Amino acid sequence: MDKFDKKYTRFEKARIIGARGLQIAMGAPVLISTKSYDPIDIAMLEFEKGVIPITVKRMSK
Amino acid sequence: MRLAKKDTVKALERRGIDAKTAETLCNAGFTMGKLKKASIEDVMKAGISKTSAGKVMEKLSKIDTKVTKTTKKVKKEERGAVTPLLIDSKLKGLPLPLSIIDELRTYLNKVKPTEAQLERILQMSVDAYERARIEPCEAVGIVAAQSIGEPGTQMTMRTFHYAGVAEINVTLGLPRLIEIADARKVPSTPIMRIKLEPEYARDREKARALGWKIEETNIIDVGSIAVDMAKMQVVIELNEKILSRRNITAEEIAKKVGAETNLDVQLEGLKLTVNPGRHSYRGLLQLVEDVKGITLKGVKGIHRIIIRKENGEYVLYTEGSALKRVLQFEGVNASRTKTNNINEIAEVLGIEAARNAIISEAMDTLREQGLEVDIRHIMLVADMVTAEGEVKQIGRHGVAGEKASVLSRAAFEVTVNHLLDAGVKGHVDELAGVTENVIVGQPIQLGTGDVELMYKAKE
Amino acid sequence: MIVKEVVSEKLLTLAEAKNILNRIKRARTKEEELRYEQRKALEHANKFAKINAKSSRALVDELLKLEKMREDIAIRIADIMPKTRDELRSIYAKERYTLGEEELEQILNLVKKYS
Amino acid sequence: MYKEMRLVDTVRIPPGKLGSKTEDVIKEALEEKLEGRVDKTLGSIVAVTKVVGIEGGRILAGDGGVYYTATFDALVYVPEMQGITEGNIVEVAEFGAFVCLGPLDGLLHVSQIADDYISYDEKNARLVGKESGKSLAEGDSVRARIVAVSLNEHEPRESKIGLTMRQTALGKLEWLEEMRKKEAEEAK
Repeated sequence: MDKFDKKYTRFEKARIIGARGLQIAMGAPVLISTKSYDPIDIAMLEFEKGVIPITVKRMSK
Repeated sequence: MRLAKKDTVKALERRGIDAKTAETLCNAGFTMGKLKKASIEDVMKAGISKTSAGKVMEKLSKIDTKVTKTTKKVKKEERGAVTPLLIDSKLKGLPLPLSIIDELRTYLNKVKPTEAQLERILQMSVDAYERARIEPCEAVGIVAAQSIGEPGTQMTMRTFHYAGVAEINVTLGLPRLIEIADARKVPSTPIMRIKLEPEYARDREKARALGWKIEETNIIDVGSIAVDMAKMQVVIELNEKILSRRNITAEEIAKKVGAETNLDVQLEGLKLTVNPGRHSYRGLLQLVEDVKGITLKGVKGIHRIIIRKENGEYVLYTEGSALKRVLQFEGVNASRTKTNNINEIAEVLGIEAARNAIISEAMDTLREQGLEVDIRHIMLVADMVTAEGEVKQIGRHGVAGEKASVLSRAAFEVTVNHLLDAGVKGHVDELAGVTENVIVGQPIQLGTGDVELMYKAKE
Repeated sequence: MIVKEVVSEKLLTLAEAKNILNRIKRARTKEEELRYEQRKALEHANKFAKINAKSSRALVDELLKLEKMREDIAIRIADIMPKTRDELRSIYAKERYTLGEEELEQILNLVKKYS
Repeated sequence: MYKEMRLVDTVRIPPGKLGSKTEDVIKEALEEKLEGRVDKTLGSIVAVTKVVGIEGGRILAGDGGVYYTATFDALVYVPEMQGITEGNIVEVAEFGAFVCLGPLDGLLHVSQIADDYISYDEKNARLVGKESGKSLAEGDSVRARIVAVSLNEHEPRESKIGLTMRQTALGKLEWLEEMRKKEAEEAK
């Protein structure tokens, strides 16, 4: 989790994991090998490994 | 010589060595190459003091890593101590606000850490700052509102003796907080704390005299007033002692009353008679009232003045506030005189001063009740209230009422009027704020709602 | 409009449309075959396209050189390949202007050249 | 009249399809969304030919799908008023004949076939001219003019196109051929 701590605010983390979890729940291919079935857990694992293909579009200052 | 003398000097200066030292070095025949290999002693032979020699070596060695530095053991604080110039260059790039950078600069120059220490200090301060910073999209508004509102529920005091000054009582606690928020023109209990210039501050007599000069003096303060029905006159008996204490003479009073009422006034010793010339009783009574209202001396609005000695200097506390005029009195230290009438501060000292006043007043009120609220919440409110240049109320006539969105104003108060008015005028609501989005059921632009995600497929 | 924006558009002759439809048919046999409208359009195009795409475009370009000619009329002429003056006149029926004998002849000769 | 149009539209890629290549998935989604549909201003969208540009995959709150804005080329058929077209008869009915014009069909009302009294021959599903004896059956090729267009966006099959052949140089292609041959003999 800390690998990305500096990069994302907690809101961004929540949205990324949430959106990814929803995608997994709706049938998106899972990007890591894991035994767990819970979309949220899978999404969190993917986040830790940094493989989630979702980035944040920030308003340029 | 490979490098002409001039270039050596320029090169040395670029390395941060002052011109004089560079000159003497070159005259002694040092070129850049020789200098780098030379030791402190050689450099000193050229007639340069030990410390600046140390600096020269340190500058050259640090920037040109190839060279092996041969230095003697140098005094403790010299060991790799960073120069102010180095500190500045390091400080410039930091993502920190100016105030913190200034603070850091003075601290670092005083402490003179080694380079490694400098690096760590700066790193730690940046980390601490990053941790303290609120993340973007945080719902600061609602948090500030709760943080101020909740302590409000624990406030009980209505009025209380002003901190320390027994006689003056001033509204404190929740009513005072509301007063600040409502930006009332005049606070319910306006007071001023007038700090004095040095020669007044130490001399009790001068302070008292200044006090009497400032305090508003009316007729009833200096004597009694009565109506002489027979002669259709108003008779005022002046009290000798009070006159002297407030150092005001009967003649002055007579002249003042005469000027104000422009009727003929006779003065016999301490008796002052005013005959109106009109004959109606009502006119007479009216005259009495007018006379009572005349301000003989001092500033209108300043009713009572209390002198207190606070850590070695006399300070005047007043009931009533008239910042503009009081500041003009000779002997008043304008920069340290305070009033709790925020509106006056805005008029006299400008909106930024008013903003700071709001913050300090609110903080004092809360602290006085033993409640601790983070100053940033109050600052947010102060900013909102003073954002457009004048102190605006918070409620529906002020900040909340001026929001662009019709829906949120309607949801706040007087719903029907707003909606009707908007309908008539054909207002458009951009749905930019929080309330509107809640009403229409869309995600709000706060916290996770303000995050825009982009999916980048990894083939 | 069911799409967000129209960037540009280009008129096609029936022959060109036939090419595109055949290209799509070849590309799509892998996953799934054509949609109902596409199959219909393809059959129709195969049946009624009289010349190949390249020459139909050449004819249109040449027609456009004449005055009293518009791109949509040129395309229609390339699609219909009229042989008699009546057929050509019917194409111009709804136009504001009418064509002289020689103009008709000129167009018919061009059409003959490409048929 | 066929057109090649460069259009821009937004499509939603369902989460299930996120694994495969973005461009293909988007083309598929565009096909799914647009092909076969009819639009008043564009006409009948026959096919999406090529995806030219893709702009970032937005993700909305509460929806797992990914939204792309794509620029693409499409083949569109536009039935133009007063336009002359050729087509073959796909169905014959008592009130007239249906002519295939490409992706859409047009109706050739019985009164618009020829200057003759046309009756419906039930047995062999033909329309026959009383005096001229000309007949019109399924599969015949005709040349007609479009006189009415009413596109129905919600139900493309319900779009109605009115045709007529009661003008010079229009009619069954066979008839036109005969006319040409007769004129050629007279000219000799």
